[in-house]
Amino acid sequence: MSHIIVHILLLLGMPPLLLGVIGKTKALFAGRVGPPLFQTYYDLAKLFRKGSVFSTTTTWVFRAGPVVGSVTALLAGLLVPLGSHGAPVSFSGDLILFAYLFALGRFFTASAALDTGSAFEGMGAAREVTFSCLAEPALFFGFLVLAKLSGSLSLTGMLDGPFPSGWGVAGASLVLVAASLFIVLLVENSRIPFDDPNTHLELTMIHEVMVLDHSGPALGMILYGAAVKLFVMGALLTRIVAPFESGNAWADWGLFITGMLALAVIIGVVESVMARFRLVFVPTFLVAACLLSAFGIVLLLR
Amino acid sequence: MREWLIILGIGCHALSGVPGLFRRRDSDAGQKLAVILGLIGSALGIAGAVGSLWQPPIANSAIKIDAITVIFLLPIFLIPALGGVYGLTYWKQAEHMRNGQKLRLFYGLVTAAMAGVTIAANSILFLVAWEIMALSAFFLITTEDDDRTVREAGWLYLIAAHAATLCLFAVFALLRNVTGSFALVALPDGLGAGVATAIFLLALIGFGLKAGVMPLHVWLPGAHAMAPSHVSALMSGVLIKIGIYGLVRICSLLPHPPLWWGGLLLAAGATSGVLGVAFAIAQHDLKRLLAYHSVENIGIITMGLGLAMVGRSLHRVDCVVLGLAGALLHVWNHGFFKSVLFLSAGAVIRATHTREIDRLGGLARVMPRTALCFAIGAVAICGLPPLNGFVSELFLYLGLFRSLGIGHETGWPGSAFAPPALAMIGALAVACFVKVFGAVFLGAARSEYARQAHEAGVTMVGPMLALAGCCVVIGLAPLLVAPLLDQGVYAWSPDLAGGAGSLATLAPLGWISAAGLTLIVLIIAAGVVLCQRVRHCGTASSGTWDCGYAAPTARMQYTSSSFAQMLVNCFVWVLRPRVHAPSEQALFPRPTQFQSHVPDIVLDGALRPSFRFGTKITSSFRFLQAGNIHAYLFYIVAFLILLLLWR
Amino acid sequence: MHQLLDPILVAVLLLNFVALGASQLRTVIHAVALQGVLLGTTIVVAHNTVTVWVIIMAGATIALKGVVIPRMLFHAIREVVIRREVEPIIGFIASLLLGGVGTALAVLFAKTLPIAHEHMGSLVVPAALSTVLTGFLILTTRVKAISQVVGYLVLENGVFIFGLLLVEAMPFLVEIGVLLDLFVAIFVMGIIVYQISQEFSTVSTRKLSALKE
Amino acid sequence: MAWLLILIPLLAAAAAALMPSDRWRPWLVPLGGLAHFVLVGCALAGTPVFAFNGWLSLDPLGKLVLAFISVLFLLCALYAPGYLALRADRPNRIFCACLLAMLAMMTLVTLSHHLGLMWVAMEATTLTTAPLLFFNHNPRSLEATWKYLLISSVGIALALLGSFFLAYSSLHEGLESTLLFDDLVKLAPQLSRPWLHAAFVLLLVGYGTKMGLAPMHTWKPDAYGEAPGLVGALLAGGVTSCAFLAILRFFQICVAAHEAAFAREILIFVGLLSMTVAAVFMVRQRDFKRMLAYSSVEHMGILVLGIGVGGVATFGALLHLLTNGLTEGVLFLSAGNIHRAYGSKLTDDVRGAIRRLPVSGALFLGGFLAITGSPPGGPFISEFTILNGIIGEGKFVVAGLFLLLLAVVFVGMGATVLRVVQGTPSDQAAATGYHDRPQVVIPILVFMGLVLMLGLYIPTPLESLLREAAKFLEGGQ
Repeated sequence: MSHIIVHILLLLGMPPLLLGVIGKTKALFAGRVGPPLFQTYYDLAKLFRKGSVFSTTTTWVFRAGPVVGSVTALLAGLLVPLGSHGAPVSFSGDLILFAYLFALGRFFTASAALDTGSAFEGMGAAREVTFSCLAEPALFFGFLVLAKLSGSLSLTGMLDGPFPSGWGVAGASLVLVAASLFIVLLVENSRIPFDDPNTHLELTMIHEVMVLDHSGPALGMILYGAAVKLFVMGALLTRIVAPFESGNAWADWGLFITGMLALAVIIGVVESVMARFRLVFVPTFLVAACLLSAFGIVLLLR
Repeated sequence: MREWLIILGIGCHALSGVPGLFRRRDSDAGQKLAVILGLIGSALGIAGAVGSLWQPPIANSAIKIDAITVIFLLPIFLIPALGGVYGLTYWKQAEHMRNGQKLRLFYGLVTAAMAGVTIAANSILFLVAWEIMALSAFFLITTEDDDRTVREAGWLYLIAAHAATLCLFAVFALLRNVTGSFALVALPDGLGAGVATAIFLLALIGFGLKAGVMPLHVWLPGAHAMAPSHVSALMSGVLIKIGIYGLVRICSLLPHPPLWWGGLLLAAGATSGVLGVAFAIAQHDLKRLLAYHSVENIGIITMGLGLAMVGRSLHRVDCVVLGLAGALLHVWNHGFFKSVLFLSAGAVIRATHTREIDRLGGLARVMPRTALCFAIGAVAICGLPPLNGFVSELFLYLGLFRSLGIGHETGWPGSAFAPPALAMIGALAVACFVKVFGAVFLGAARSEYARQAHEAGVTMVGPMLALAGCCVVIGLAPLLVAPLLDQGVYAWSPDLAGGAGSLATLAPLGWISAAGLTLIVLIIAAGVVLCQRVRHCGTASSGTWDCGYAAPTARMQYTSSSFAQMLVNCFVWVLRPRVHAPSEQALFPRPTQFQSHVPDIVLDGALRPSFRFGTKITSSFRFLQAGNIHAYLFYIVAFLILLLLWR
Repeated sequence: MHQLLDPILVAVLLLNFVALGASQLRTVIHAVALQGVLLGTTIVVAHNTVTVWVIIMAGATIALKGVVIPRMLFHAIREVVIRREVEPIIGFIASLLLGGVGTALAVLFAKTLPIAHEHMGSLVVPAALSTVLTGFLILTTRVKAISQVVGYLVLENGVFIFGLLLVEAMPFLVEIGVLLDLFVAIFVMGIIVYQISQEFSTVSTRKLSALKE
Repeated sequence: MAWLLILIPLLAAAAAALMPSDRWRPWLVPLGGLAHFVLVGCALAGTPVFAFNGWLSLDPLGKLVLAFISVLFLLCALYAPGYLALRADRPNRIFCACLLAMLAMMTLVTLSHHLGLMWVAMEATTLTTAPLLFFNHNPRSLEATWKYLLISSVGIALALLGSFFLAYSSLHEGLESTLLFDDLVKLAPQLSRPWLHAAFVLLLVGYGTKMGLAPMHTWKPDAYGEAPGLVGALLAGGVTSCAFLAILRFFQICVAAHEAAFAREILIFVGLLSMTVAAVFMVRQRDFKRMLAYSSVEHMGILVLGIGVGGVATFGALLHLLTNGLTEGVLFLSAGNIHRAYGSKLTDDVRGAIRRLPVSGALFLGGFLAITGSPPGGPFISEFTILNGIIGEGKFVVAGLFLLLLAVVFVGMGATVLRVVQGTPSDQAAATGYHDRPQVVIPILVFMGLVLMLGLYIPTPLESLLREAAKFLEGGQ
């Protein structure tokens, strides 16, 4: 029970920290001091206190976007195991719910963007849904590998128990899947080299341009939801790449947090050393990610 | 007793359009009577079908009612009746004096014939009902036969329908040759592989043509687009499922399917699904777009059936149960959400007089109820939780994962491509419906028509809401339908009955409900929180901030074509869009136009050219009949000599 | 079989060539009329016992094929005042050559068919077949409608010759019926030819190709 | 009885020829048809039909065809007065007399068991129908009549030669030479093979010309295209059935002579060829009456194909004889009405028939759907039975071709029919002033009713008659 509470607390509390760590890493690389680690928390607190401006063209869909986006991310967080600790909610087939919750969030955030009637936001929405079309098969090929390895159809079952031995059995497949999932993670969370959240040219943005018209608490929710999404997918990837267990349940929490922070640093490093790809090349990379994980399952099933 | 209820229901539907024929053309009485008869017929039929649920199946020489029949009968009775109510306003007799009577006559007939197909126990009855259904649908599609494009769509449909019928002739003739009777009974075990394969493939083509499995879908987009919307809803929601019914039925009769049958169905389903939705994304016409989504969903259903066949070949009960249950449930689900979508599309078309997505926009504010229904349908068709589409797709995913040998010793690696394909279908569907929902209902109106639209009346919104309600109920409480699906699976594969495999043990039905309810509760809670915060902090209203551009107009919004462009480019190898792009080089370019159009690859790429070629070939024989009597007499001599030399 | 039969049949065959080679329509009709008369006499020759019925049949055949029908054809020519030449699609030489080839083929084909003992060595089957072929040749290579009627007549004569083998089996009534049909057919054809000449001011069938694909 | 069956129509024909009033004369046609119908009813009910030393007698095959012809004629005859009233400008003395004489001759064909007599009757049907084709008295109908007359006569002449060959095949073996059908069947096993083969080929080509099998069908589009719809229906349903009956008689002798394999091979070939030719010419057909003619060619092909295949298909072919004839009745008569209403039979001019003539247009469309084998029309059952027979005999290639050709025919025919039926009629179409009157619509409705009835339910007496005929044909005497 206490582990479940920790799970929920981490899920609710930790995501903004990851953004801070990424920002700090990038600042370090750039030789700047950068914003504080907890900057995102400050931003959120401020946004939830600010007034909002709504466009005259918008409807209830515009407001539903942030709500559904953050709720689905949180719900998905309940399905994913954090480190060696199983998820609070786990059943056969929850991995599909996991993927589809994000799709639901995407449906509403993209619709909300279109609700403004702005060409820029439409552009962003189009890119968001287009790229996830290609990311989704990569994710599922990865799931296939994990499910085949573990013989389980729930996220907890897949990543739990016999999992560390998986590296011994099918290391090659797992490397491919991990690489592919990392690409998916970067795309889905709008990170460089696929998207640059900090650019000031709207024409080239994906996620950020979708939320141009949101303000105040709604924008806060979007920001928070995005952080949760990064946290949840990061947890998945960390568990695959670093399935370490200390033997002590509480020490495992520590390991998990360390792992997540490390992931954030890695993302920060990637963002620092790479330039953003041209938009037209993004699909190519996603297809490559698909092929990576497809190759993973082929290796496993051959 | 129960079978008589069903037959009575069928009779009511069949005759529902007849009284109207004897009324004056401008009188609505006939229409009201038809709707009432349809409702009565549906009530009777549903009562009979539900009454059959817990009873042993009926099987005599003429009719057969088992769980599969019941599963198909319920939407057959429900959706057309609701569509009829919708038609009261949508296709008011007084507004359509020319074709209203014809429409209702065949509307009733098609409903009755569909039900007839599902209860037919012998091939003659099956074929008769089948063809009445096919022909009535033809007359429904060509309701407005003054329009050339409508006639062309109808003609294409008729060709496809007849080709399907001829394939079925062959199927049933082969079946009769094997079993020695016209009854649709399971084939003997010692059947030759060649005959069984021929039956299977012919059935796949014949029923696939009706169902619209890619590449046999050619008739579907045009026909759905040209028919009145409640007819489109009926066709897409129910009629094409009769093709699935036939395929399901024939598959259940064939003993010991080889693995590649299931593989073929899976591959056909995946192709149909991915390409169907890819073509949908590229469409500009609201109803054509929805029609291509039917191709996609038929693909998903076919995948389910393929999975069940793979399961049978592998002797994997769990795959059979999950695959067939998923397919059957998706038959329902697609029936519900696609009907909602077509009906709301009809409401939009009636309000705006255009099917062009890029001329619409901003309708959510003037037609909020329609927009809500469309949104529910859209979320459901994308297979998203907490609605019904998610449930059936979840079954399929579970079965597909299991068929690989996960959690079991025997497996078949051949189905590994299927789950990612299904995932891709889902993601593409999301992209497509964001595009439609956004372009039609959100943003600002792009044309005068869209600006002046009005919300549809009660008779139109009511049926939509009812169907949307079905989507929600199935999505939140799949336990309700699980026993029926189990029965269907047992009826399909009787050797499974009593075996260890029920949906409740194989799929997390309770968790689905729990997750769905949690999701809804959380969304409401978060929504309330957001609204409170917003209200608390104060709001302001202004125009959309367009990155600094001061004078945006509605025409500057991202159009659906622009929205789809990137995805179209991803699929350019199959979509082959025809683009007429402006090439303005001068310093002060004049106004110009950009056009893009995606032809159907099978129809425009293969079928039409081959038809033209065939016509050319046949025309080149015309010289044989050139009016010259000497030549004619010569044929006689020549043929006589040929036959004399025969031996 | 009477020995007289074969010489008559040879004459009939020669008349076929006349019909094929003659350039004057009048000559052709005369040839066919003569053929008819010869065929009438064959009936008497072919029967072993000459009865009243046989005489009547022979008389009827001669009257019809030798007199009435040719007169009808002459009448038609006079009525429509046509140019009296035969218009062949292929030349006369080619017609004759084809006729020769046809006769040879007929003889060859007749050889492949087993002949009853009493008809061994008789010319009946080859003559019948070659006359039928000649009829076809005239039908397919002559432009004028009236020539085609003549061709039909020759064709019928060929069939008639074969009938000689069956004189015993053929009931009188049927023979009369066949003759009657022939007569009516030629009569109706004559009417049509007349109508054609009225409508198109020609009896060339070249004009008669409006109905086509 | 046999004499009555032939004489009554002949007397009616004579009466029609003598009757002075153009107005009342047409009513003699249905009267004669009705009398004939009643007599046929008696004959079927059991009154023995036997005359002339067995030259005339009624076997199951004859019964089937006779009954069918009687029904067909009666319905067409009921249509005739209404039609002729529309054509009051044309004298109808010859027309009515020839119609009735044709009935008499068709009856004679079905009754005659003597090959020579049958030939005479068959040629007589040609001669009686020629004036019917020429009813319109215009250059086109003249041309059609000429072609019909000449080609049919030539074909029939070949059939006579074939009959002689057959007779000779018995004489040659030292048997008593005979043209009596029953004797030939008895003697069949001893007949001379080469003569028998040659005879069958000649007869098939000869009577096939009359029946309209490709490539001897060339007169058909011209004749059917130019004849009044009524005559087209009688030709396509009645005369062709008679010719088919003649071919069946000779086929029966082949079966009795254990030469069925030879005959079947040729019949299947001819059948498929006819279907192919019809399909090829139906594509892009602009003249809807010519299209019907090709449809008839196709169905003649199906008939001989069914007989050629044998087994269940024999039953199917015999049933198809009825269903096809009745459906052709629907098509020709309704096409005739449409032709009247528009003054044209080209699809360029004829549009929106279902709006211009709701009943005739709908019947034309319904007839099209039925004739292409759509359930629940009668041809569906018969074609499906034939297909079952083909597959039952293991001839899968033939089955594939059969279905393929049916599909091509559907596409070819459907394009033309839909162009006629759908759309908006031009103003010029309304100018003819014709509209559907009960006299010219009710007979078609009855036809359609019969077609649908046969599709859904075959009355027991008919079924047993069909079975009897099929058994009789296959040598089960």
